[in-house]
Amino acid sequence: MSELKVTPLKPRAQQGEAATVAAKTTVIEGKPTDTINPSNLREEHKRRQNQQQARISDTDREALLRMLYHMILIRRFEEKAAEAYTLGKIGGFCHLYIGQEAVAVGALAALRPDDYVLTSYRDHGHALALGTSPDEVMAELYGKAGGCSAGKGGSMHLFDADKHFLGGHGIVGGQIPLATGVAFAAKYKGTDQVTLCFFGEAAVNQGAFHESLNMAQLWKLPCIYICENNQYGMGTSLERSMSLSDVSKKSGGYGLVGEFVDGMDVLAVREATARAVERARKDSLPSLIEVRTYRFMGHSMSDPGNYRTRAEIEKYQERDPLKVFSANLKQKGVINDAAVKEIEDRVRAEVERAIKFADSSPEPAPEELYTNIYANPIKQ
Amino acid sequence: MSELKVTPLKPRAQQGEAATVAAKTTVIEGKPTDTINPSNLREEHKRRQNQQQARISDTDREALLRMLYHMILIRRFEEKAAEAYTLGKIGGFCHLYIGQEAVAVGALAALRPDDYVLTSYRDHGHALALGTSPDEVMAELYGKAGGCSAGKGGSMHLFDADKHFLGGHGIVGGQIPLATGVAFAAKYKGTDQVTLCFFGEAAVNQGAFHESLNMAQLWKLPCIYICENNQYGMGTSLERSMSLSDVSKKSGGYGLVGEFVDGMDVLAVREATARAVERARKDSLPSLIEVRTYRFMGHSMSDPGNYRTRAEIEKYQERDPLKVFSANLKQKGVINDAAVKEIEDRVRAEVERAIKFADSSPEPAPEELYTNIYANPIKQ
Amino acid sequence: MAVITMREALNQAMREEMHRDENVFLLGEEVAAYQGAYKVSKGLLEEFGDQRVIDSPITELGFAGLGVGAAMVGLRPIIEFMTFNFSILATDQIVNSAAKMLYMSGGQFKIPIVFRGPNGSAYQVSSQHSQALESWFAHFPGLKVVMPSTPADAKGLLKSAIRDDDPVIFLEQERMYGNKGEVTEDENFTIPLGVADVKREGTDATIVARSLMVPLALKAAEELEKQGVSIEVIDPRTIRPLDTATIINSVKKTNRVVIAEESHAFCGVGAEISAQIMEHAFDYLDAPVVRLSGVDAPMPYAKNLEKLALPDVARIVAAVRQVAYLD
Amino acid sequence: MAVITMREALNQAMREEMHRDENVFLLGEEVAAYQGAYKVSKGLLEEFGDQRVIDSPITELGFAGLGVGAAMVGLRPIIEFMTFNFSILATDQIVNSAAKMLYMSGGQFKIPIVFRGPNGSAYQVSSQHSQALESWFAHFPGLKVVMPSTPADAKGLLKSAIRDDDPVIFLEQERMYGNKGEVTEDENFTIPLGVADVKREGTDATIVARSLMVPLALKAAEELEKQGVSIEVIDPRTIRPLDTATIINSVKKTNRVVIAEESHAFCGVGAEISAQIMEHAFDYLDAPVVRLSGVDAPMPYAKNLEKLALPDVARIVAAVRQVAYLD
Ligand SMILES: Cc1ncc(C[n+]2csc(CCOP(=O)(O)OP(=O)(O)O)c2C)c(N)n1
Ligand SMILES: Cc1ncc(C[n+]2csc(CCOP(=O)(O)OP(=O)(O)O)c2C)c(N)n1
Ligand SMILES: [Mg+2]
Ligand SMILES: [Mg+2]
Repeated sequence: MSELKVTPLKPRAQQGEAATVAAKTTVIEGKPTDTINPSNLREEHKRRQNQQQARISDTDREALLRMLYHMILIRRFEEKAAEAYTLGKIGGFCHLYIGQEAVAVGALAALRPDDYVLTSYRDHGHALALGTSPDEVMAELYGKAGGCSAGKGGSMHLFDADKHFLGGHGIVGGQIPLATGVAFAAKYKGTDQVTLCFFGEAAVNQGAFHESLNMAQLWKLPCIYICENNQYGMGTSLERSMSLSDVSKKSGGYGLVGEFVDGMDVLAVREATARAVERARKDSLPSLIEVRTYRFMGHSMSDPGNYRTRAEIEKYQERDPLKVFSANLKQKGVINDAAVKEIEDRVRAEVERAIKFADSSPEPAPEELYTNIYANPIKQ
Repeated sequence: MSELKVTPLKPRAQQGEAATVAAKTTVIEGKPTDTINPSNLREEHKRRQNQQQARISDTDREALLRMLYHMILIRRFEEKAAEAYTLGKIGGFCHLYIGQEAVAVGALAALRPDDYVLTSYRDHGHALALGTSPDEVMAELYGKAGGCSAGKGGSMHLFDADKHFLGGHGIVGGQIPLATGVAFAAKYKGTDQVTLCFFGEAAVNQGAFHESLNMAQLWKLPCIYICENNQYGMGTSLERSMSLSDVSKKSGGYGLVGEFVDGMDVLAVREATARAVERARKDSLPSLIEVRTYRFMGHSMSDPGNYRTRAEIEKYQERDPLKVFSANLKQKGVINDAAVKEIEDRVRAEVERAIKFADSSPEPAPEELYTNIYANPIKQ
Repeated sequence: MAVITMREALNQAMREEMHRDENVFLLGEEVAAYQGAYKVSKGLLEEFGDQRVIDSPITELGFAGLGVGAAMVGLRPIIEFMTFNFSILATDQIVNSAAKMLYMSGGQFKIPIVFRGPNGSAYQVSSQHSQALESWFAHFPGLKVVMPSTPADAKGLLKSAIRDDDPVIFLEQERMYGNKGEVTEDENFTIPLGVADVKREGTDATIVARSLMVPLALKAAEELEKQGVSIEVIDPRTIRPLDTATIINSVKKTNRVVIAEESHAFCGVGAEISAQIMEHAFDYLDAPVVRLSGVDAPMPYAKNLEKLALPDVARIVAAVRQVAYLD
Repeated sequence: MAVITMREALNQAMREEMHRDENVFLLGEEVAAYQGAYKVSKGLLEEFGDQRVIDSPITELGFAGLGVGAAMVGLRPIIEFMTFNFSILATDQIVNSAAKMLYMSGGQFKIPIVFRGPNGSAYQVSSQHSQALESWFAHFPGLKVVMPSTPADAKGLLKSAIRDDDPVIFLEQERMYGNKGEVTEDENFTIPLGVADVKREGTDATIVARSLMVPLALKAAEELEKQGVSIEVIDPRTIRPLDTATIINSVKKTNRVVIAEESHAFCGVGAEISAQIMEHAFDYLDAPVVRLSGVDAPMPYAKNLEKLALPDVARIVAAVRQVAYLD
C-alpha cells in the first residue's frame, strides 16, 4: 500500500505528549443524567462546557488544532461517504461515525505512533484519526485497488499496517480477543506499546468481552478496552439488551480499572485514555473505559432508524462534539472563524481529492481474487 | 427407562418444605480464609460446627436423615465406581463427586420435585440426590442398556426425564445457557418451576456464563446458578485462571443477587438455595450462589493430581462434609451410631445391588447405534 | 394462489405456526421491535406480543443454548440468526447440545428447534459476512438442514421444520428474500422435509442446485434449451437427510451432472452429492460429475471480484456443455 | 534414528522450534504446570518458563483470538486445544479472524499460528468428546489442515506448521499418542506441508487413509497381501491444500479406491477426495470409490457400540474386496 500513501495534514501525536496531560485531569464520574431530562441536560451541558474550556487552557495549541482538524475531517468524510453510498458508488454495509468523532480522535490523541489500534466495522473514523490517507479510505469504500485493504476488505475491514491500524472487524466483539493478543505480544516482546481496543456497547454482551477482560487482568496485559457506548446496538437500546447498563462497572467482575467518560468531549476522552495509557505503559495494566456517545445517523446506511425519536437525536445534536469543541476553542480564543474556515477548506479539498482518487482508482485486477489467500501458498 | 426405575429409599423433599426454612438463616459471608492458614481453619471449623448445629435444631428430622442418607449414598457409590473403574468395568472419563456431596444434596433438598436440574460432567451426585436409581446410574457408567441414558451417554451424560434431571453436559459451561433456556420455558409457560444450574468455578471463565447471566437478569428468569467452587479446574487453581476469584461477586456485573456459602455444610447450602428458590419462585429472579467446596479425588479417574499438596487435601478432609454432618447430628442427638450404621448398611446393600445390576445388565443391542439420532427419522 | 415474496412466505409460515401452537416462539437479534434485520418477522411482535417475539442481546452462543434448553422442556423455539455468519459463535450449542441431546440421553430429550436466517453471500458485505455454512451443519447427524429456493418451498418447509421434533437448520438467502412466487393460502399446506424437488424435467443432463443457485440453474436450462440441450434441474431442498434417490433417478436418465453451489467446494455439499452419485450411479455416468462452486477464496468486497467469486448462468451453461461433451 | 512415541515427536518439534525462534510460544489449558492433559507439552514449562508456556483459563474463544492477535504483530503462537471438540467454541476466531485476515487486509497481516490438539475419538468419551472436525476447517480457504499418522510425520509436519506463515490446524489423535516410530534426531528435518505420503506401494487398489485410519489401512493391506491383493496406501497428511496429484497418480495405477476415515461421511474429507477422483481420474476408475467412514450417529458411550461406530481392519478389507469385485 505504501506507494499510495498520502502524508496526512498533521503528524500524529508525538511520543511523550500524552503522558504530560495524564496527571492533572479527571473524568466525569457516574451516570450521565441526560438520557431522561432535557432541562437537566442543559445544566449538564453548561457544566461540561466549563470543563472542556478548563481543559483547553491546559492543552497545547498544536494538539488542539490537530484534534479539531481530525474531527472535521471525519465529519466531512462521512458526509461525502453517505452521498457516495446513495449514488451507488459504495456498496455493502456502511457504518458512519458521525456524532462519535470525539471518541476516536480524543482517544488516539493519547497514543504514540507505535501503539496499536483495533475496532469494529464502524471504523472510518479510527483510520482517519490515525492518519490513514482519506484517499485510501475512500478508495476502500469504493472497492478499488487503491484502497487501504486493496479493495478486498471494504468499509468494515479497513487496515493500515504502517499506522498500526489492525482493523476493522465485522463480528460483534471479534476484535476484543484479537486486541488482547496484540497486547499480549507487546508484553511478550517487552516493548511498552499499548493496544487500544474499541467496540460498541452491544459487544459487551458477547462472551468474548468477558473472556478477554479476565485474561487481560489475569496476565496484566497493556490493553485498553474502550466501549463506545452510543446507546444502541442497531435498533436495540442499551437498556433492552443489558441487565445492568453501567458498562464501566463491568470491570468490577475482573478487578480491572473502569472509568466512565463523556464521549461528546474530545478532551475528556483524551485525558481518560491518557490515564489508561499510563497504567498500561508503566504498569502493564488493562483498563475499561466506557465512553458515552451517540450516533447521529442510522446504524448503517440501510437503517431507517425508526427506533429513536427526532427529539432524542436533536437533544444529542445540541452536544455535537464538533460544534461544542469548536465553540469552546473560539470562546477560549484558541481559534477564530477564519481559522476554522481554513481547516474546513483544507478538509473539503482533501475529501474532494479522496472522492476523485477513489473514482479514478482502478478496480482490483481479476487475478486479485486469488492472491492473499495464503502468505505461503503451496503449489499443487 | 421407567420400567427399570427403583424407588429411592426416601422420597425427595416435598413441596413447601423448602420455603419454611428460607427466612431464618444466613449464609457465611465473605471469603473463607482457610486456604492459607491451618490454625485459622481450626477456629473457622469450630465456628462452622456451631452454625451447623444451630441449623440442625431448626430442621425437621426426616429432612436431616434424608440428606445424610443421600450424602452417604453418593460417597459409597463413588467409592465403588472408583473400584469398578480400576477394574476396567467403567471406561472413558469418570469424574467423582467425593468431597462435594453437601453441595448437590443440600441444594436439591431445597427443591420441589417438578423443578429442573442441570449440571456438568461431574454429575453422579446430582442424579443420586435427585433419586435416580443407583442401579441405573451404575449401569450407565458401565455402558449398559439398563443405564439411565441407555448406555449411550456414560458418566458425563446422565439424564433422567422422570426426575427432571436434564443432564450431564461435557462442554465446560455448556449447560449454563441450556439451564437459562429451561428457566425461560418455565416463565413462558407461567409455571413457578425453578431451574438449578450447577457448574464448576472454571466454567465461570467461559463466555457462556456471562451471556447467560445477562439474559437471566434482563428477562428475570427463575434460574439459580450454583457455582461448585472446588478451587481447581483440572490442575489449575482458581487464582491461576481468574483475575478476580470471588465468584459470587461476578453477579455484580449483571445486577443479580450473589451469595457465598460454605459448601462443606449441607445445611448452609440448603438454606442459601432455599432463599434463592424463593426469589426465583415468587419473583422470578435469578441468583448466583458460590459454594466453596473441595474435591477429595483427582479431577477424573485418570488424574494423578500432583498439583495439590497432601497437606492441603488433608486440611479439607478435616472438614469432610459427611463426617462433619454426621458428627453434628450425633452431638445434637438426632442420630446415634446405630442409626448411622443402619443407613450405611442400607447404602452398602444398594450399592452392591447397583454393581450387580450393572454387571448383569446387557450391553446395548447393536441396533441401538442407530436409534435416537432423530425423534422424527426420515426414511430415504 | 397469491404471488408473494420469499420474505412474506417465511413470515406467513411463522405466523401460522405461532397461531397453531402456542409453544412456538421467535427469538433473535432485532426480530421484534425492528421487525427483523431483513424484515422477515414483520408484524409478529404486534400480533403475538413480546412474550413470544423476543429481541435478544448480541449473544449468539447464549441465546442458541437458551433455545435448546427451552426445547428440552417442551417449547418449540425459532431462533433467528441475523445472518448465519454469526451462528459460528453458536456452533457449540448447535452441534454439541442440540444435535446430540436425544442420542446421549438415550432418547429422553428431543429438541424441537429451528435455527433460521440468511446464509451465504449478500451484496458486497465482504468475507466475514458472506459465508455459506450448510456443509458444517450437514456434517452432523442429529441435525436436519433445509435450504429453500422458492417462496412456496420456503413456506411449506419452514412449517414442517417448526412442527418437526428435531433441530432443523433452516438456511435462507438474503439475495432471495425479494424473489416472488405463487404460494397457496391453505394453512394446512406443508412440504415434507427430506424430499427433493424436480424443478424442471429434462433428459440430457442434470443440474443439482440449491438455494441461490436454483434460479440460475433454471435460467441456464432455458439458455441450453435454445441450444438444443434438455436439462433437468433438481433442488434437494433438504440437505440432511438428503433425498439421494431423486438425484440418482435423474442421473440414471440423463447420465450427466453438474452441481452448482454458492459455497466453497472443499468438503462441501457438492462433494457429498458427487461422492454419492459415484457410489450409487457410477455405471450410469457418461461423464464425471462437475462441481461449480463459490471460489476457493474468502469473499472479497470489491464488486467486480465478488461477481467473479460466484457461479453465474454463463458458467453453469459452460459446465453443462462440458459434461455433455458439446464443446 | 530413535524410536519414539507420537507424543514425544510432537514434544520435540515444539521444543526445537521454540529454541529456534523465540517468537514461538505455547498456550492452552493445562499445557504448563500439568505438562499437558495428554503430556504432549511435558517439560516445556521447565525449559522455557512461564512466559512462553502458558496455562490458560477455560476460554477457548478468547484464547484462540488472543493467539490470532499475537500473530498479527509477529509472534508465532501454538495454541493447544485440550481436544478439538472444544475448538468448536473458538471456530469464530479461527474461521473469521485467522482464515480471512490476510485476505481482507489486502495482504497486510499474515497469521502464523498453529492450532493443535487431539481430534476424533478417544476411548468411551461419548458424543461430545469424540468428534473429528477436519472437514469443518478444511472447508475454508485461508486455513491449512494437517493430520499426521506417524511420529516422524508428526514431528516433521509440526515443525513446518510452526514455521509456516499461515494459520495451520494441526489435528492429532489421542489414540495414537503412544504409537511408536523412528524419528531422526536431525533438527533440520521437516516435512513440507501439502505433500501426501505413499505409506505402502501396491498395484491392485488404493486405500486413502488419514490419521487413525492409516495404521488400520496398513494392517488391512497386510491382510490383503495374504489374500493376494496388492494395496497402495496413501496418507494425504495435509488435508488442505490436498495433494490431489499423488492420489490421482495412485488411482491411475490401481483403478480402485477405498477411503477410510474416522469422521462422519457427510460432507467429509472422504467426500471431497471421492469427488476429486471423479473429476480427475474418472476414466481410470474400474469401480466406484467407496467411503468407509465413522458411523452417521453421535458417538455412543457403550464400548460395544463405540467399536461398531468406527471403521476397523475387517471392514477395510471387505471394502477393498468390494471395489476389487473379489466377493
Ligand atoms: C456476532 C454478530 N452478531 C450480529 C451482528 C450484526 N450486527 C452488526 S452491528 C450490530 C450492532 C452492534 O452494536 P454496538 O456493539 O453497540 O456497536 P455500534 O454499531 O453501536 O457501533 C449487529 C447486531 C454481527 N456483525 N456480529
Ligand atoms: C470447553 C471445554 N474445555 C475444556 C474441557 C476439558 N475439561 C473438562 S473438565 C475441565 C475443568 C473444569 O473445571 P471446573 O469448571 O472447575 O469443574 P470441576 O471439574 O472442578 O468440577 C476441563 C478443562 C471441556 N470439557 N470443555
Ligand atoms: Mg452501540
Ligand atoms: Mg473446579
